[in-house]
Amino acid sequence: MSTPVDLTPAAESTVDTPSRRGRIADVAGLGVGRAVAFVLPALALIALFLVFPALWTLYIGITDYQLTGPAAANPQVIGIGNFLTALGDTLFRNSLWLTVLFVLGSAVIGQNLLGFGLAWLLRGARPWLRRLTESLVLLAWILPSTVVAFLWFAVLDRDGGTLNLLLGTEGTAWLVRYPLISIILFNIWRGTAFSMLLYSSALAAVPPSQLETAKLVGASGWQTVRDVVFPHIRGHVLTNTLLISLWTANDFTPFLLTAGGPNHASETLPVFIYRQALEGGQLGYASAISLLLLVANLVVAGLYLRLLRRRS
Amino acid sequence: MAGIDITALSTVYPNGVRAVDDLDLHIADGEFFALLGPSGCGKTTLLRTIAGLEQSNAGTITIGANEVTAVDPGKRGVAMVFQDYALLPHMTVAENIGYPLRVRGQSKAAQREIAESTSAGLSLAGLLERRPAQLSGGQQQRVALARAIAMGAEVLLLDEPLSNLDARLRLEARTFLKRLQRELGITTVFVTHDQAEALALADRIAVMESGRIRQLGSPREVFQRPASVFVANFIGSTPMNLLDAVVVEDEVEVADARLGRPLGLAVSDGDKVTAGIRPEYLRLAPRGTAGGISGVVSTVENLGVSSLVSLECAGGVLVGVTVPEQDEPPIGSTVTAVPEPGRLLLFDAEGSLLSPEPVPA
Amino acid sequence: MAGIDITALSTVYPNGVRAVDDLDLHIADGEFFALLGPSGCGKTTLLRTIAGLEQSNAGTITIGANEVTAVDPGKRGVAMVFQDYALLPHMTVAENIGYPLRVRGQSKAAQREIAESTSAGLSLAGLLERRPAQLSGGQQQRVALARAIAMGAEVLLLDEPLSNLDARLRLEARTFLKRLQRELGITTVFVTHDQAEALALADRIAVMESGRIRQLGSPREVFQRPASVFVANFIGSTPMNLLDAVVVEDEVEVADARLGRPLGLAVSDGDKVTAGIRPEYLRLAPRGTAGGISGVVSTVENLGVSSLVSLECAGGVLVGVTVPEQDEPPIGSTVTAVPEPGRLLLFDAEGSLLSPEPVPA
Amino acid sequence: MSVQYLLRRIGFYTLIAAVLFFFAVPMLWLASAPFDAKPGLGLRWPEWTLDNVGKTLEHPYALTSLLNSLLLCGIATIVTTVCAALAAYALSRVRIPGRDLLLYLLLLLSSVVTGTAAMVPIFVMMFQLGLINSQYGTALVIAGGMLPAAIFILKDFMDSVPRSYEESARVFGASPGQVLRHVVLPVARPGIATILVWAFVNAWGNFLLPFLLLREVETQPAAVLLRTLQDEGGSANLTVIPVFSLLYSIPVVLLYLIVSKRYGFRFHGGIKS
Amino acid sequence: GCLGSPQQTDTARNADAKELTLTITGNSVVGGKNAARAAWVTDWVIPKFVEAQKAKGVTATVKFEGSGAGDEDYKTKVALDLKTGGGADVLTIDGIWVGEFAEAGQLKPLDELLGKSQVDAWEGWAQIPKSVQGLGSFGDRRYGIPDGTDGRVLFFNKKLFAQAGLPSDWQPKSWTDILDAAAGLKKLPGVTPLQVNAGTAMGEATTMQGVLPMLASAGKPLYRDGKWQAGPALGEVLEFYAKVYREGLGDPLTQQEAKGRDKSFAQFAEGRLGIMIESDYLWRGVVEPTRGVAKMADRDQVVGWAKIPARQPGVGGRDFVSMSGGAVNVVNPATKYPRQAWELLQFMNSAESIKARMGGGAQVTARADVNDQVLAGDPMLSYVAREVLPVTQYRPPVAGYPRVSAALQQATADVIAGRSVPEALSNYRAALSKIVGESNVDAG
Ligand SMILES: Nc1ncnc2c1ncn2[C@@H]1O[C@H](COP(=O)(O)OP(=O)(O)OP(=O)(O)O)[C@@H](O)[C@H]1O
Ligand SMILES: Nc1ncnc2c1ncn2[C@@H]1O[C@H](COP(=O)(O)OP(=O)(O)OP(=O)(O)O)[C@@H](O)[C@H]1O
Ligand SMILES: [Mg+2]
Ligand SMILES: [Mg+2]
Repeated sequence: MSTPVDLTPAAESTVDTPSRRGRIADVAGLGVGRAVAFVLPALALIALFLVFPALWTLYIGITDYQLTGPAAANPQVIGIGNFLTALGDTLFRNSLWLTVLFVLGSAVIGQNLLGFGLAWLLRGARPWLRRLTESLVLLAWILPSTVVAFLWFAVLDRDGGTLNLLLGTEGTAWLVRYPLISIILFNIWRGTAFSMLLYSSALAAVPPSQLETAKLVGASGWQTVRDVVFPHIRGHVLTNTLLISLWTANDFTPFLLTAGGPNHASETLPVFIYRQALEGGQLGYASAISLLLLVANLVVAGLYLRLLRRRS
Repeated sequence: MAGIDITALSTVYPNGVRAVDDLDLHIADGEFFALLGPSGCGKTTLLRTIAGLEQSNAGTITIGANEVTAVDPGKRGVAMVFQDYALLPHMTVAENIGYPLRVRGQSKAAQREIAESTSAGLSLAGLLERRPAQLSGGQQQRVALARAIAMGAEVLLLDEPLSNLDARLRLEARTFLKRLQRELGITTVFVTHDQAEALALADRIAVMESGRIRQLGSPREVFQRPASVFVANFIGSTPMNLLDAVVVEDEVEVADARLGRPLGLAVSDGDKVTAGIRPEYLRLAPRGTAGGISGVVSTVENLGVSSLVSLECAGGVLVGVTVPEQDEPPIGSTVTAVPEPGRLLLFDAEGSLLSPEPVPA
Repeated sequence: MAGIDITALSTVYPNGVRAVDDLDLHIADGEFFALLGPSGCGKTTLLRTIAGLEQSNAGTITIGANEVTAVDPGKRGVAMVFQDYALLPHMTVAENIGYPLRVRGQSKAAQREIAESTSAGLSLAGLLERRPAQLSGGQQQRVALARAIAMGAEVLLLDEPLSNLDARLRLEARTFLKRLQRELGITTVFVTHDQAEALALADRIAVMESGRIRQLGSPREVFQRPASVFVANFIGSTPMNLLDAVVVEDEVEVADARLGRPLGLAVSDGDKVTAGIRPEYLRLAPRGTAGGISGVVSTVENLGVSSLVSLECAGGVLVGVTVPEQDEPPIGSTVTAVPEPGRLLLFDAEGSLLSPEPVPA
Repeated sequence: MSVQYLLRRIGFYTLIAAVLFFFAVPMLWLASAPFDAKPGLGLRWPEWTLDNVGKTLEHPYALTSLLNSLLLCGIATIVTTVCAALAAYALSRVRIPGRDLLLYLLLLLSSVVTGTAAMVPIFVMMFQLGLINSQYGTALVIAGGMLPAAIFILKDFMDSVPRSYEESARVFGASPGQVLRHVVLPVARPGIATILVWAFVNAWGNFLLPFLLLREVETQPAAVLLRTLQDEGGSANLTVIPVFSLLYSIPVVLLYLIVSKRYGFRFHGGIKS
Repeated sequence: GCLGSPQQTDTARNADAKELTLTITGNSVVGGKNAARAAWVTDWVIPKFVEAQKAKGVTATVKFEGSGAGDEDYKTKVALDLKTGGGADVLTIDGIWVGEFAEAGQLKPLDELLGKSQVDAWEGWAQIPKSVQGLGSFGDRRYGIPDGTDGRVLFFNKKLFAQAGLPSDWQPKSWTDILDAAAGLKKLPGVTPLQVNAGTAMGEATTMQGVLPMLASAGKPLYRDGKWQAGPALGEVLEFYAKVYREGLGDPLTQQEAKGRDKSFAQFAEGRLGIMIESDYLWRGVVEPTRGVAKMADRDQVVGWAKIPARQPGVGGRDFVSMSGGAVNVVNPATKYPRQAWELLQFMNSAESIKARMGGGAQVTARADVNDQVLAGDPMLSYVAREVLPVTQYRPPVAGYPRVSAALQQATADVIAGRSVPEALSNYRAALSKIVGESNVDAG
């Protein structure tokens, strides 16, 4: 090399070249370039069809934008006005509270416990029984929500509903008398599959020897779950609770059953947003509530993280 | 402390596998007993049936004075150490050791006390606040032992307690375990597929195959007079040479060679038998020595103070010979291996040992 | 076929662990080379760095004539067998073996052919259509070997290939592996933490600790003259006795006894040293024999043809002695152990071997 | 067998029976109403007939909407699964600080976008992109909303694929693409299959986006049709709805059955804590 | 900006195009909601119009984009279309939305869009009564052509009436008459005497078939001169609700169920509901013996009807009241072919076309000339045209209405849920002043 600036071969033989490490930092030998290329399609779709409209939605949340009427022609930025309105809006507070109850009752407690219970019970069950149960539970999960709404009408209907037939409580309008409990039960029915599947694979990761040790020292079922199982599946509990809480908090299916009624008694936030946006045309307000819902989800996620990660 | 009595025990898995098959066994009080056998022979199942973790289909188990066949695992008075130790990863060593007391609702102080007293004898004193993940394999094993001891059980069951340790630790833990059992005097049943472990540790060994016991005896008995080809094959840190042979008068013909055979057996000339001789009981002699097998040295494996020499004999028969380090023959040379007197065993066509008289120890 | 040259190699993990630390090593063409050491000493890392799966931070690796330090793993001409074999679960045995050819875009027929030809020598012929999950551990290991061989590489890297097998299979696989390597003549680097495996298989052994090589030599050299207390402790199927000693003229004082010591060492009277003697090199003699250590027999472990006797000597020092089966002393009796001449080693305070002259083999 | 053991068995079967009952009872409607001469919203023993099936098949859009659904959801599902698998793989193998947090934030944003409040931005954006009335465009929007959760779940799965598989393939000279095709995808197949079903199920039930973005009845999917299966006057059309519900459910159930039979259906997961 | 409105228009653009494409949309779809209307558009309007254009030497392609969704969903769709400047050229919308769209600038007055002379030239205006024209107007400007209307009456079941000893030619004169009849029906087992739609689950039906007719009956319009009613008249209406639903004259549960309205139709058809306020749609669409949702084979014998009385005769200057609504056809301001779209609009609303729309059935249309012909055979509908339309009123076509309507629904929901009337009323007032501003509330 007679060129004045001689860089190339020397760099290759230097004693310590951290850059070498950067070339393959992963087992797959992807390298940064390919890794980026792999992530890119997903990222592009997400950016275009998710992040962009989501941010736009959040922007709308600080305007008084409406679908029709004068404010549609000339929307004004009103800053935190919508949020202040929301805080003073009894219907919003009602919805928020209902959403909390709905998520707590149907997801955090209902789906979690039933899903775990099923996974736990089915561990040692005969294969056919296991398959049958899992298939039924899964079926409830994969059926389209519109269909599922019809199914539950048939269960809870006032005249001729299955529940009334079974209990002999002719004429009880469950959806009107116990709207929240009804949609909670409904959502447990609908969503338990995910928890069950997740916990099934989680339980498979608990070393059987630890379970048996508990048995040998005479631990009860509850002691076993507390001392042996839970510490192992803590991460799964977290993932599961996060996901199902998020999905439940954003679930619109209750609307198909109760339309938020009677008298807002089952109007969870997504239903509230729907009614504000579509029935009231109040898009600015609805967007602001969406943001609040997002923040609430974030807070709840943070809470779970704290609760479940504390001891480790 | 208590002995264990097992009569006509069968354990069948739902898929139809008879993992324990009509088995009778008595284990004496305070004995260190090994269950040895190849993978899948039912060792673990037998141990778990004793512990109550598997339900037996027939037969009875008695521990001490109590029949426990249908008793819950937690109430049989047995403690068990699993192959992976099954330490609870989120508890400290002290909490792990005290866990049996916690389950019984005893106070934190009592838990702590048992942890301290038990761990002292197991050189775990300084480790009580650590978590299992911060311990070496050998330490984990000792914690598991301490927890089992803390249970105050009459019988200790160990399922391959050494197999998760690395080679070096395994040797140390072996000696340690042997001493501990001696000191506690607790009846101990110990599962392994490593014959060296079983020989080194046990007072008595049961060699299992397909859910049945094939031989029951002291390590010496099992090593020197394996009851069958199967046991012979299984015992010994270098595999026993098992060679097709034909009885010819007072000798047997093996791979073109004639070897002196044990007498007083129910065999006659021309019978096809299997001649068994351990590599350790063969001596290298100059080429062509009578009463020996000649062959070409094909590989030499260093065993430390000795080496395992593989001879390729007539008809491609491979014969292993253990030689002291200084006597290693060069690869490719031809040598003759001569059995030590009285060490050759004959097995009949079904593989059962043919010698009626015990060889003096 | 090709040798491997490693100079000044360092591999540092992102968390700062120097798993391989400025290491030089030459492995000859066709050699069967073992990397031996305790867990975490960097064996796997060194092997993976040779394979190109870890990127080195400094130093060079040359395989045959090519410097490969920065070459992709697939282009280094090395084949590797992983500890878990890494057989692809969704492919049959034949597909697994033919996989290296598939990667290179060769025809299905060629893949099939190599699978058949390679598997024949490894007694896998009947298993070609099975999936890995339907094979025993030993069979899986052989499939992994077949796949590595099918690659036609110049260097074969094995990461604890035997550690997933059970004790009996491990012994068989050992002999098998040794013969295979002899036949193929392929340069082979073999990682293990089991000294017995390394001794039995390797032409040369590198004993590693903390990313560095502590001793490099033939199995015999390493066994007989460990370069340090660390190596001494690590090698041998029964642990070497390592006893605190004080130099007294031509002898050393150990646990109230005086033993003859190697001469010509740079030590003087009163120096504190460590005396090392393998249990195999101690003989039992009548109580009180001069030049021996006396102690009470505390445990006896059966090793097959021999037994390991633990003596509890003065000051609680434990000394292991290997005795032939017929010479086993009763537990509780007092006996004296005498070293064979020339077998006692001395290590200085840092643990390095003190003998300058090699003992004749 | 002790008494306790028997009691425990009895308890177990009672519990399982109760659960089975709970999950099975609502589905009875789907088995009876489609074949009832007078289907109602409640459950009853049907007056068996196949007339409703005929009427449903006569409905001008019943079958086309199912085909539309297949197209729309097929695209959305494939896009989601492929993109998510690639991204999850890369994210699982290449360390990017804060990736879990990022994924979770995206997950939260996805809930905004799938809600009703975002319809104006999405509509206006799609209008500007000229994608109104495009089934492909709509499929992409649906895919965009599902991707974060899909990546989130799949990444956990990819994390559990032993790395030695990939390493051995690399030693044999496989390129990253080959590693992906030969090793990662087949090994992660159960997870991918699960996501496939999950994505399909989600897309299959999506009403709002296709309703807003697809203006011609001929292109609208079954989810939209089922919501608009009303008679002349706007009340639920109970001759058609039950049968159509059944038809509408069959593809997802079939897909699930096929996938779970071939590849297994399971989740991994657990944020490493 | 990103929330902005559509572009400017030019009344005569593309007026002489020889090739054109037009799209019609409406909340109707073949095989679904308003199927007959959808069929009429595709099978009659489009071919005939294309033919007529061809005669003029113009190649027209006309498409129909049907929809069969909930009204709110459809409205959202239309709003998004109009906002982005896309969508169909001719739209059929609910008359009540005209004001909102107009205020948002999403619809333009016909004059502005097409030129006043063009608009005034249409023969049809003469046939549409002024009051009905109001349905398509906002701020005294015409935005579209109404194509039909309806009227609300009290339907009742003559069989049940007979059983309860009530006359089959019942015509209440006051609220007391209604309540008395209901009290009579209450004695029949398994029969709900009266339904006046209430609650939030019924949505707009509560306002249209409940609060608004009753408010009119109490003598006050909901909206007058920019002020919204929140005074004692509304209190009286709520009292009426309280009486009906707390004294067992009505079934509060049905009012709260998501599908309560459908259920009440079924109950009426099955003879389990005595009296209900409904649009004539009940007659021609629900209990119609051949095509109805809840067919009543003996409809003509059993179903009776009566005008809704004022609270007391003469209250608010009337003896009887009703509410009406209806669809309006409008031209999308962003259309490429305003002139031709207008032609299509006129064509759709020609007498011949509307008659074709009726098919065999009957419906109250916007055109008097058509009504005279098609309603003759139907006693109920001609009763509506004759007796009800003259006294009917329309909802205020202003942007605030939907939210006010929701607040009214809420007030009734409060009452049937057990709140006191004054409390429900004051809640309503508070909600109202939030929506329209304190100064626009008429609490007097
Ligand atoms: N849970 C089970 N269900 C069905 N069959 C089983 C089960 N566990 C073990 N088996 C079968 O029972 C037989 C005995 O198994 P067991 O585990 O007792 O063998 P083992 O001697 O402990 O073997 P290893 O040395 O491999 O641990 C084997 O054939 C095994 O396949
Ligand atoms: N991926 C990694 N990141 C960070 N540190 C690592 C990684 N892999 C190994 N190490 C560390 O590097 C050192 C050497 O590890 P290595 O796996 O090479 O040891 P080893 O000799 O193969 O041990 P073993 O016998 O347990 O397999 C250890 O201290 C280990 O903790
Ligand atoms: Mg076992
Ligand atoms: Mg390693």
